[in-house]
Amino acid sequence: MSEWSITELMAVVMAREFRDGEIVVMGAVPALPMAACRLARATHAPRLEFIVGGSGTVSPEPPSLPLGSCGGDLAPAATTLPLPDVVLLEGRGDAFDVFCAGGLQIDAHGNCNLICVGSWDRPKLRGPGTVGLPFLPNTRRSILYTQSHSPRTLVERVDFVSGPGHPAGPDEARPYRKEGPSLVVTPLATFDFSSEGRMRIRTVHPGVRHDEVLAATGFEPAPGPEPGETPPPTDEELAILRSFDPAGILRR
Amino acid sequence: MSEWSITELMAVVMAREFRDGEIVVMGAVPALPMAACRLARATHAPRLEFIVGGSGTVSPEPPSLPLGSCGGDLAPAATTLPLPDVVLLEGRGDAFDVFCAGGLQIDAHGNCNLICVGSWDRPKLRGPGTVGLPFLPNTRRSILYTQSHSPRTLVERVDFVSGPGHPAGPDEARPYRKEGPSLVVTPLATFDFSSEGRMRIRTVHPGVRHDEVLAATGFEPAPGPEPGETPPPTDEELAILRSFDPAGILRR
Amino acid sequence: MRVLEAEAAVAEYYTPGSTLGVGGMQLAAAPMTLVWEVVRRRIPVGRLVTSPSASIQADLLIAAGLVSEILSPYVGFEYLGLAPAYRRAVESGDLRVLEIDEGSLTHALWAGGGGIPFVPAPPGLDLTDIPEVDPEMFRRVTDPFTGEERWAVASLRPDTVFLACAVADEAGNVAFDRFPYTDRLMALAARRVVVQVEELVPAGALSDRAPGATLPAFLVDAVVLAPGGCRPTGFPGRYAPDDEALGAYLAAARDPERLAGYLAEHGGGGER
Amino acid sequence: MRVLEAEAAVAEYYTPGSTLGVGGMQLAAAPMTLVWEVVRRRIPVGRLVTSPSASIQADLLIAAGLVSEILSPYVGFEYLGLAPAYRRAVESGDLRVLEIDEGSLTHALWAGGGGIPFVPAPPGLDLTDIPEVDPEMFRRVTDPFTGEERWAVASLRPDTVFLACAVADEAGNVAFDRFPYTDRLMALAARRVVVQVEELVPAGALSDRAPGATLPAFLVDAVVLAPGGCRPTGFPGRYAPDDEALGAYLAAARDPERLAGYLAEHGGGGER
Repeated sequence: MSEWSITELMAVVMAREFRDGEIVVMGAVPALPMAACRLARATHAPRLEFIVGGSGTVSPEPPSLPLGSCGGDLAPAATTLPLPDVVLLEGRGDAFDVFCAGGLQIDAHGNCNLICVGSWDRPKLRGPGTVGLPFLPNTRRSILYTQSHSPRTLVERVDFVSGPGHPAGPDEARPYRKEGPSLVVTPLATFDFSSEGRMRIRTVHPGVRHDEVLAATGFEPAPGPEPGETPPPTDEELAILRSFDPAGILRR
Repeated sequence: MSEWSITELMAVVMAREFRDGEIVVMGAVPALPMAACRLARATHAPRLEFIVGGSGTVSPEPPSLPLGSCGGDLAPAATTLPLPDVVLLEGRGDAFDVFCAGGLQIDAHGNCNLICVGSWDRPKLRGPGTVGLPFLPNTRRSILYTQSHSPRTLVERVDFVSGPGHPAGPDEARPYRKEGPSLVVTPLATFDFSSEGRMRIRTVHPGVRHDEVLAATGFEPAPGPEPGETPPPTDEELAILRSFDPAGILRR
Repeated sequence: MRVLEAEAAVAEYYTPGSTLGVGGMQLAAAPMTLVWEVVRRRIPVGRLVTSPSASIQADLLIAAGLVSEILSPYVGFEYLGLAPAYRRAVESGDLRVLEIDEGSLTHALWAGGGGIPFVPAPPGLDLTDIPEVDPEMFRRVTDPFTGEERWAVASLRPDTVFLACAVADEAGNVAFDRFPYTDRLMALAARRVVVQVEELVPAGALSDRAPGATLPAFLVDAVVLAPGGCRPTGFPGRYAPDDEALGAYLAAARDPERLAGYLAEHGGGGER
Repeated sequence: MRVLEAEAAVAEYYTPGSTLGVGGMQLAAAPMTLVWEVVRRRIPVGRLVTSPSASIQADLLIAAGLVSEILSPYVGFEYLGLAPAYRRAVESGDLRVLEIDEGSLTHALWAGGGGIPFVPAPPGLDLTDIPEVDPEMFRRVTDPFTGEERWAVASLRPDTVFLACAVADEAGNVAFDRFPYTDRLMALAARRVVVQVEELVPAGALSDRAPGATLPAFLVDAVVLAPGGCRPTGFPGRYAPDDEALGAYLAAARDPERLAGYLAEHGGGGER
């Protein structure tokens, strides 16, 4: 087994989650979800398509993973949508299947927050702003990820809902009856959601202990099946991943 | 003085009416207003621009006047707007200066009707539909024209307002405080509007008698200054006009 | 996206009686191959939605007696005159008209593409008689910022739209060559999109096209190869409208006795 | 349209204290030549409106202490981290934030371009805390077709927008080369448009561009020739973001004591 970085593991986990034919949208800093999409296309999901941030490019295959989401290194792509059309279609509710997103905070119900830590009018930390996260419930489902797994990032309740997750509690209907967040990927573990829409540990990454995950998580995960170990990247997955990441963006 | 057709005269009259720098929009069957715009550009209004119907082409200069408003003979133009943008900007109210339009009926206050003659639910004549005429009050002013000057076309009150003109009567504010219809050009005469927004004869075309105009007009024009004769095309105007009408569309 | 024959594409992606949108502006880019397929198979159209200015793609469906109601800002033949079947059907009361203007239709399609339920009308419409006669598309709304009342137009999502585009690549991306008209917008609003194209090119061949000049394959359900398939309308940059053939249609459509013969003759096989 | 120097274009077409829109997405196509002109002359900006994702074109104006309030879905430096001046100004209460998301901003600009007073929000926004904290941009509206209440976003017309485009021809038409982002839409909504370009070409040279890839001259008030003028952001197809220069800005902006020196050094003359 080759050595791999945590980010490579995260990309592999996300790639396995995509289904063939899905249309995926992603925002800023797209290297990780884009790598996951390309890996999925190269393996089990050849008809998956992905739209990269403000560029509007559809399934671009640049020689190296891009750092940014709007640069010239994303062109040419087979087609490109003008950004206002991407935004429009995000509201339509049946144009896109998966939204890949994250946040300064992600809470136990999969709500995301890119706006602020603390109160909105006098924040302890002002985030960049929510961009397209309010559209999260409009794709069939979403996959959340964060490079920072800590009690400050994974919280019981976000200080500001800027990207809606599952409604709290079993009685409310899920928003628009779509699936909502289906997976959360961190450097320590993966999570899915209970029938009540609360995050629970699905797998723990190789070399990480279950109690480390709990200690780094700012809420009590819902009970669920005994978490297994996240299956590490296969040599084939790693070879494919690195074929479009010659600069090693995912290994930094 | 060369011989000229009535349509050529109409084009010359409209051309003289345009001011330099104006942005003109026109719809279906654009040969006449387009000829007028090109003549204006070639004479006193070099910075005038015009947008041709559904093509969205801006000031195209094809070797021959087009019959239709959406065809390939309108390309290339220096730039082209996608039709949804033209439509959007028509609502903005300050993007375009002059709307060139007509109708099955045009009434004494410059209202246009492209929908129906008779009642709407059981029309005697169903017209094609109103297309963009509701935007007439949104350009700074409009120039109306018709190839048919008869009591059926020029009526006291349109059966259906599909393109708004001046409000009837002196007390109402003019819509959106823009100028509204400023000129009506027919095969017999030109009209402008009284301060109360009622059409009045401005000039009578060469060879046409004043009482012929009145007999062909389905309403009593507002009193005004004694109408003069429409100044006929000069040789220079005619030469320019024919330089982009080698097929003689305006002479049919 | 799949490349299909017209018959299969229409059968698979247009549900009889549902709302059908047809692209093409005036006498350009009418998707006649697909429209003839509907005529040939006598598929009823519940509601026909057109671009801001339709011609034979609407009039032919009406002439064939297939359309129950129409939402269109214009059906006519531009420099060739009025639309005979449309005129007759409306004047006789056989065709229900949802009156709409170009602006409201365009904005309604935009809203349909974005999950936006309605759009307040820009100035102009309020001074016409249009919204009063079409309570299905127009209602009064109160502007929550100013308290003013104004007209709103309902959003629009055709169940299926038929478009004619210049080119498709083998992956199913399509490109518009010159004028996108409102055809591209109609595709964003539609639930299903069937595109007839003049030409198929290899995958990747459209990668130099500008963003607003293409539709990605995931917005297109089926592509039908139909060179010349917009005739008798034209396709900008490829062929002009065939005024003689249009005249032949108009003559037939004006005379109900000749119409059946025209439909039988022209609807018998491949596109005209 | 006129070709002007940056100084004249800004002086003539931006009224101090009015609403300024700045184009460019993330680390691409920020109109820095025009923004530096505002910084250099210390022109106050009443309200700053950005594209859905701004970086240094917003943070620099805030760092210079020129901005009273901001309407923006995102100010940050993407893979380089948060926006230091924006963060500090909001956390200290010095900068008023009109909270908005990408969808609402885009639709508000669309509405501004069309004389449409507001747009009902698509699903999603109603499940966030955003509209509650921004009563200036968001109000509740009753859908006249369903009777349902939902959020509406007010339309938006920046008094002036600054954009960076690839090319202008001598007649003042401009073209976007690769990605129009929301820059093109912002121009439709603006009252005045100033465009800095990488290159000037002869009149007529843009006639082969697709409709959605250009702006006609009559929508552009002034063109400023500024090759390399988006630096330290990139211009797609011409140059990449300069991460080192961006890092130098970020280091200065994080430290108020170093900031004055940075502004003096970089604001002294032509664009960086």
